[in-house]
Amino acid sequence: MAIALAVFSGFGVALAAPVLSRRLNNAAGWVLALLPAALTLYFVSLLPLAAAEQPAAFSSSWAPELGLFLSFRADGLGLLFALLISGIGTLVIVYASGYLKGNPNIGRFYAWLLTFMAAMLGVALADNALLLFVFWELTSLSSFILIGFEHERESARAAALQALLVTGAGGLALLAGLLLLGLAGGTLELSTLLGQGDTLRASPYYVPALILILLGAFTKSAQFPFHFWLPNAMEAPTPVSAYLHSATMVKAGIYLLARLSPALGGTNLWMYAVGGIGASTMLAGGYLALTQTDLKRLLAYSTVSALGMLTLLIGLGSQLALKAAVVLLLAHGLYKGALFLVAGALDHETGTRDIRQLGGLFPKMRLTALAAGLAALSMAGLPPLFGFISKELTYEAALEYGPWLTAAVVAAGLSFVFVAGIVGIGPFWGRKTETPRSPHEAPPSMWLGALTLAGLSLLIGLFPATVSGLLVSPAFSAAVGQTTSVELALWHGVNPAFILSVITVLAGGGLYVVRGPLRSGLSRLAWSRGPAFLYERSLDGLNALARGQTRILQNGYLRHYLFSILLATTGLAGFTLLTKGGLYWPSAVTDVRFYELALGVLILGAAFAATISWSRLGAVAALGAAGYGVALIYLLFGAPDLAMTQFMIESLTVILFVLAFYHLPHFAQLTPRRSRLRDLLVALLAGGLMTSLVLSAVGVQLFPSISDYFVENALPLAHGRNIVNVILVDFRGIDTLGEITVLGIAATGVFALLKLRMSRRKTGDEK
Amino acid sequence: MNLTLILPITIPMLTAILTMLLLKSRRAQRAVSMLGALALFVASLWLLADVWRNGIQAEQMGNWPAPYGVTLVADLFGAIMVLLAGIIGLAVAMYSLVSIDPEREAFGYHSLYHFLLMGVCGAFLTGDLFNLYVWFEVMLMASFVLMALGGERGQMEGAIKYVTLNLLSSALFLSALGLLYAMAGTLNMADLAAKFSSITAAQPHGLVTTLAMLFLVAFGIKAAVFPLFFWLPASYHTPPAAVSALFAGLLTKVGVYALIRVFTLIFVQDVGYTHTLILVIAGLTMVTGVLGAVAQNEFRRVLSFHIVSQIGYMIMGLGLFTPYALAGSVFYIAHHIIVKTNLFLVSGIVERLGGTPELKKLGGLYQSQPSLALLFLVPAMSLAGLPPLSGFFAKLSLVRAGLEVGQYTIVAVSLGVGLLTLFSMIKLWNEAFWKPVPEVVGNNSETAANLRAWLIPIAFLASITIIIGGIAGQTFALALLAGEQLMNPALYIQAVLGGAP
Amino acid sequence: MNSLIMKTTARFLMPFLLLFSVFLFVRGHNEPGGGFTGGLVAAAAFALYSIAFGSREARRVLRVEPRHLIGVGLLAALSSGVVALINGQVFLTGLWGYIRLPGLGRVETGTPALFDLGVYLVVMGVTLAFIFNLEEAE
Amino acid sequence: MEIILAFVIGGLFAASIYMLLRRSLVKLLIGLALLSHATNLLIFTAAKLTRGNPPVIGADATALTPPFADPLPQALILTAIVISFGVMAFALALAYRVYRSVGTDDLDQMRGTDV
Repeated sequence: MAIALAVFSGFGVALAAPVLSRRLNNAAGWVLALLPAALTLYFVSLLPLAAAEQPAAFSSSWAPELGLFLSFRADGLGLLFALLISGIGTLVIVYASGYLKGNPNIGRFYAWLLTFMAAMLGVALADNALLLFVFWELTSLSSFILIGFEHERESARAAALQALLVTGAGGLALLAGLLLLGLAGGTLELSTLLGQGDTLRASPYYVPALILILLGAFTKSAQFPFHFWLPNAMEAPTPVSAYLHSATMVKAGIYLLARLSPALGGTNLWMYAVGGIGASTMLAGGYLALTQTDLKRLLAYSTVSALGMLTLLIGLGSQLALKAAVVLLLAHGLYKGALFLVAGALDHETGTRDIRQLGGLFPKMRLTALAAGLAALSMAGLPPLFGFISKELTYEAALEYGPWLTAAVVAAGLSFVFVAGIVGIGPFWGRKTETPRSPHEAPPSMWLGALTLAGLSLLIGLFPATVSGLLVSPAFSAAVGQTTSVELALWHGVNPAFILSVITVLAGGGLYVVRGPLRSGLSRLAWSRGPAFLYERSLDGLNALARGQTRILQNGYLRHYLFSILLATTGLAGFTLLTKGGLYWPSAVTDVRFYELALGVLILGAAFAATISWSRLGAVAALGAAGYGVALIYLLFGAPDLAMTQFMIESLTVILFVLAFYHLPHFAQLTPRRSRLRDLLVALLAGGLMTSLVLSAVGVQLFPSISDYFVENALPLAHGRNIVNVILVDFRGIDTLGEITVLGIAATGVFALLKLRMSRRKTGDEK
Repeated sequence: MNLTLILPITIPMLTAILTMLLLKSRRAQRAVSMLGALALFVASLWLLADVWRNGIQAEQMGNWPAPYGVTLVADLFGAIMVLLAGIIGLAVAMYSLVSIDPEREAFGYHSLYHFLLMGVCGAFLTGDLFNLYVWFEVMLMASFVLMALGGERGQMEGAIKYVTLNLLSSALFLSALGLLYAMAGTLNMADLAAKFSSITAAQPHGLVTTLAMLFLVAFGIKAAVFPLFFWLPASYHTPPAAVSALFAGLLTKVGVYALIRVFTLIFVQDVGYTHTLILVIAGLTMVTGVLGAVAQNEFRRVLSFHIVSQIGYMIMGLGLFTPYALAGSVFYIAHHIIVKTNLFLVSGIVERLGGTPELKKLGGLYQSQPSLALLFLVPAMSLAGLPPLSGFFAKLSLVRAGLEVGQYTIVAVSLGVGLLTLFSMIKLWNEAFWKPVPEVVGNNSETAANLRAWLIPIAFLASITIIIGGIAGQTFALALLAGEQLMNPALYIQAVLGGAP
Repeated sequence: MNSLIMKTTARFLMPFLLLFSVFLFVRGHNEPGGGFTGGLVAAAAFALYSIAFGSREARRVLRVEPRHLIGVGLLAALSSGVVALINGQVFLTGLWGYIRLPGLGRVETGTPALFDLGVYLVVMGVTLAFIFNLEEAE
Repeated sequence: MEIILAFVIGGLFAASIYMLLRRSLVKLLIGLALLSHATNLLIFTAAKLTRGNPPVIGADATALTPPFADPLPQALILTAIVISFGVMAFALALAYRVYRSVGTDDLDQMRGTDV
């Protein structure tokens, strides 16, 4: 129960956040941060349970018929994520209170940030695949709102839409994939599914389910070729970038891969798809980072690269690789979060994020510089920081897979070092430059987070045992699907990984030194037709397709609409009639008498005359003649009531037509001959269909009519001799009730149409 | 005697007659209208409770035994639909009180409104095919007048298409009905089902299948499926928002209801043919509808085209033809009615505030109207299928049903269309809410303070979509029961005709 | 259409038509006729009058507004169903009894007759509403 | 006779549909009126014809003697006729108002709400 409460508490507090923010002003951030802080402590308290393989869990039904249960489970992997989410969440909320100080919408900001946090906790802790999906989508939505926080800028709106569409598309694939997984495994409870890896991998659903799930994970975690939304998402305020787009949400995909790897991993498909995409992403992100000049975009690309590296490691799937992945996850969250916060502080204080305009700020912003330096050292993988441990492990894992993969990982490492230099050293050292705002140290709320995260990088680096037992081991066990313990150490001796590390730092440093020329050189190679371009194009294409289709279909011509309906009718019914053997020839029919034949000819002639008449009154007269002819048919074939009604109504209709035509224009020949012929063809087709249907229906009587009942009971039970009238007012009185209602409504309508004049001033509601 | 079946017809009828007679007194009309809507809502709740507790309810009108008289019958599906009519009737009646101008009221707005509800409820409750035609006509006639009431040019242009195409549909329906009677000699739906099941289960009868096609087209026009939907986008955005909302919520769904009813009860002899066709139509309807929405640049036009697209989802469950799939359809219909009506109600406020329906000229509402923005976001995201709102469960159940029977194409289409739905909802959001107010603002825009009362029905409906999602377990269980009833016509037949199940 | 012949015909025919309509209505349950045709004939009587003398004059002769005819007619039809409900029967169940009418003696009648009367009034009112309003359209 | 009427019905439908497809609103109205004739006659014919002999029990009889015409379709048609009368009257009023507010009866000029 407590664990469900922990997840949902964020939603509750989110609702209160706007009010709280209005009441407490600047202190609101500090107060609201108490929630994630408390959650952090709570999750820490759950760690021993997870380490003892007895994770806290809770389950309740939500929509059992749909396979959706409200079940949560806090195992090592989930807790590792939950701690990142709540821990960094605490710092980010405090940070936001400084960053967005004075912003009138800060209340909403807190609300959505907390919503996001709760949703993200849900992703990490859900034990039901659909429940996980529910939270997954909520993170997409809150990310959308947060990216578009400065929604008056068009670029922010476009970026928000892009992020939502890309992750939303992946989300839909994920939903299908999870459902297929459920079909394959017979349950949607993750902890059960994870135990059935062999069944799942043997299922015919395995391949489609895996591909769909991977699509979901890759879009969320900004894997190549879906990575482009992430740099654009830097339109969001920096606390959001730090929190969602570096430390937590983008790792949801990674989390999902790690979570499912015991169930779905271990196949060649897994290894090549996950590993391949991961490697491409790692390299593409690392390369693109080299060319950036905007601090946040630079960090975003390097985040893409790191996400790729994580994916690669999970794809490789060896024990060592998964261990490296878990460690990198934590290390990256710490240093990248810190660097983003630093970037925000710089932006906030100097008014620019352009790295070419930043330099020599150390004297003004010592604490920020300290945080930046530590985080950058960790990112560059220098001892004694946590990043170093992570990098060693990664290299060791890569070395198992031969020189090519090692080279790729080292290349990404170079880019890390480069980025670390640009963010951690560039702005603070060297020549002091002019900036739009005169800088001074950021307020405590804004350096506290960065310094804490950077400090943790150092602390864990120095004392890795603090996390290895309680945090890393359980998470690692969950990812490999068996209980294993991990020992982390700073110093592994001079091994190949260490040598590679040294090479990386030196070469990366070299790149940093020549950063200016390098950037201009690379930007000449810039690739303008990438996936982002494709996204734009497909959006344009979609809009063009939509407009084109709608112009053709919904063209405003009533005739065309009628055409389409008539063709559908004749097509469907005609085709069925012919292919399904519905055609019959009437056998038992009444004979024909001459006057009846003449009457038939008269009706047809009148109908024909109505269609070709040049004058309105002529047409109405012909119409009336056809109606009287029909009335005569009724009279001849035993329906005097019908005949009488038809006769009266026909007369009244003619009067109404005449009255109305008095106000209407004369007939006009508006269509050319060709379209008249086409119309005639359609009309004859439809008429022919009706004729054949009537003939067939007359030919087939499957069951006797229920009419005998009315004939027998009209007099004794309903006290009437005119059976038609008895049916109307008694047997089927409710039909008649409806019918006179129709008449009453029609009268209201005629009255309103002819008499109502709207006054012009009240047009706000109408078009 | 069982009052629950007849009240949803007689209450709106009495209300309509009274408001018609009280036309001269605006206050009395409004009071009667509100009371009537409230009473209908209560009666519809009572009906659902009755059916839920006691199974399918049937009542022979005039005490003439089925199949000779007209039977009113409510299975869970029918009762759910009536409840939805009750909910929408209440919400839109509230909204009408604040938004409809006195001129329209003086010319019978309230009376027409309740006649429409009467027709809708009648259609949901009747167990007789010809009686269904009559209720269709009641509903249509009322909708014709409501559509045209006011006589604005746009209304007229929309109404002429709406009226013509719907009359064609009625003529088709009536013809199909006549032919069916000629063959089967009965009009009672349970009787038809019983008769058809007894002779054509082994070998489908070609003419019956042909007639099924006629019904498919006739109801398809009313339900606005591809390629018969054109009247809807041409007209739904033209009358006042309250009318649009009522139509958007209820009218096409009566067509869908009729399709589901006859294609689960009567025309089930050649499922491989008819229902596969329905599935194809469902897919095409989804795609053309959503593309139509993407192409629009006015608030209500976007919403109108989305109705078409979502009709596809409702039909999809019918095409898949499993209890689970039909449960999905029922759930989708319920969800859609609530959410779509709500969005149209929101559109009314947006157009009032902005003074224009054109997205290009709207903007700034997130800043100026945060509560309205939230009340838009809830139904919009629900429509797009975002969890944990009702739309998610609707989509989830259909997708799951499709996967279970291996219809991957339609599942893929439905998911893709879901994304496009999200896309165009975000378009509305971006343009009307997020975008800064454009330079040129309509001069007849109103102040927000006058519109406070407009938010009440909107909040009412928004809370329902949240609740449906929150208690998805219960609501879906109900839908599943309804789906199982639909897939087991014997229950319906027994309730109407009596005899052993 | 303001010819003298027309006016004379209308004035002459009207009572006969009205009488005929009542005749049709009354016998409708047993012989061809009934509320529909009766109502239509009654409406035709006024329609003729209206064409001859104008709708204003016809409305004056009619005395009641067509809308009220419709409303009352609908109410009558509805109440014939509700009577059954009040008696604990199913909606629209026919209830029969005898009433004593001066000159006619014991006459069998029942709620279906009330229903048919409603039909009569609605059909008449509606038709007149159509005619009057169309005539008055400018 | 059913065979003859089947062709009459087909002809009525064809004539009606041809008129519905015209651009002129006034012709469309004629088409709608023809449509209801066609439909009613279809129901009447499909249910098979009986010459003479209306379903009315004579004043001195207690039951109908066959052959007699099927009363049920007659009741249905009567309902349909009356409904289509109401619809027709409404359509005429609508046409009047359309012409008044749009200024033409050319349906091709009434595309403003679609495009």
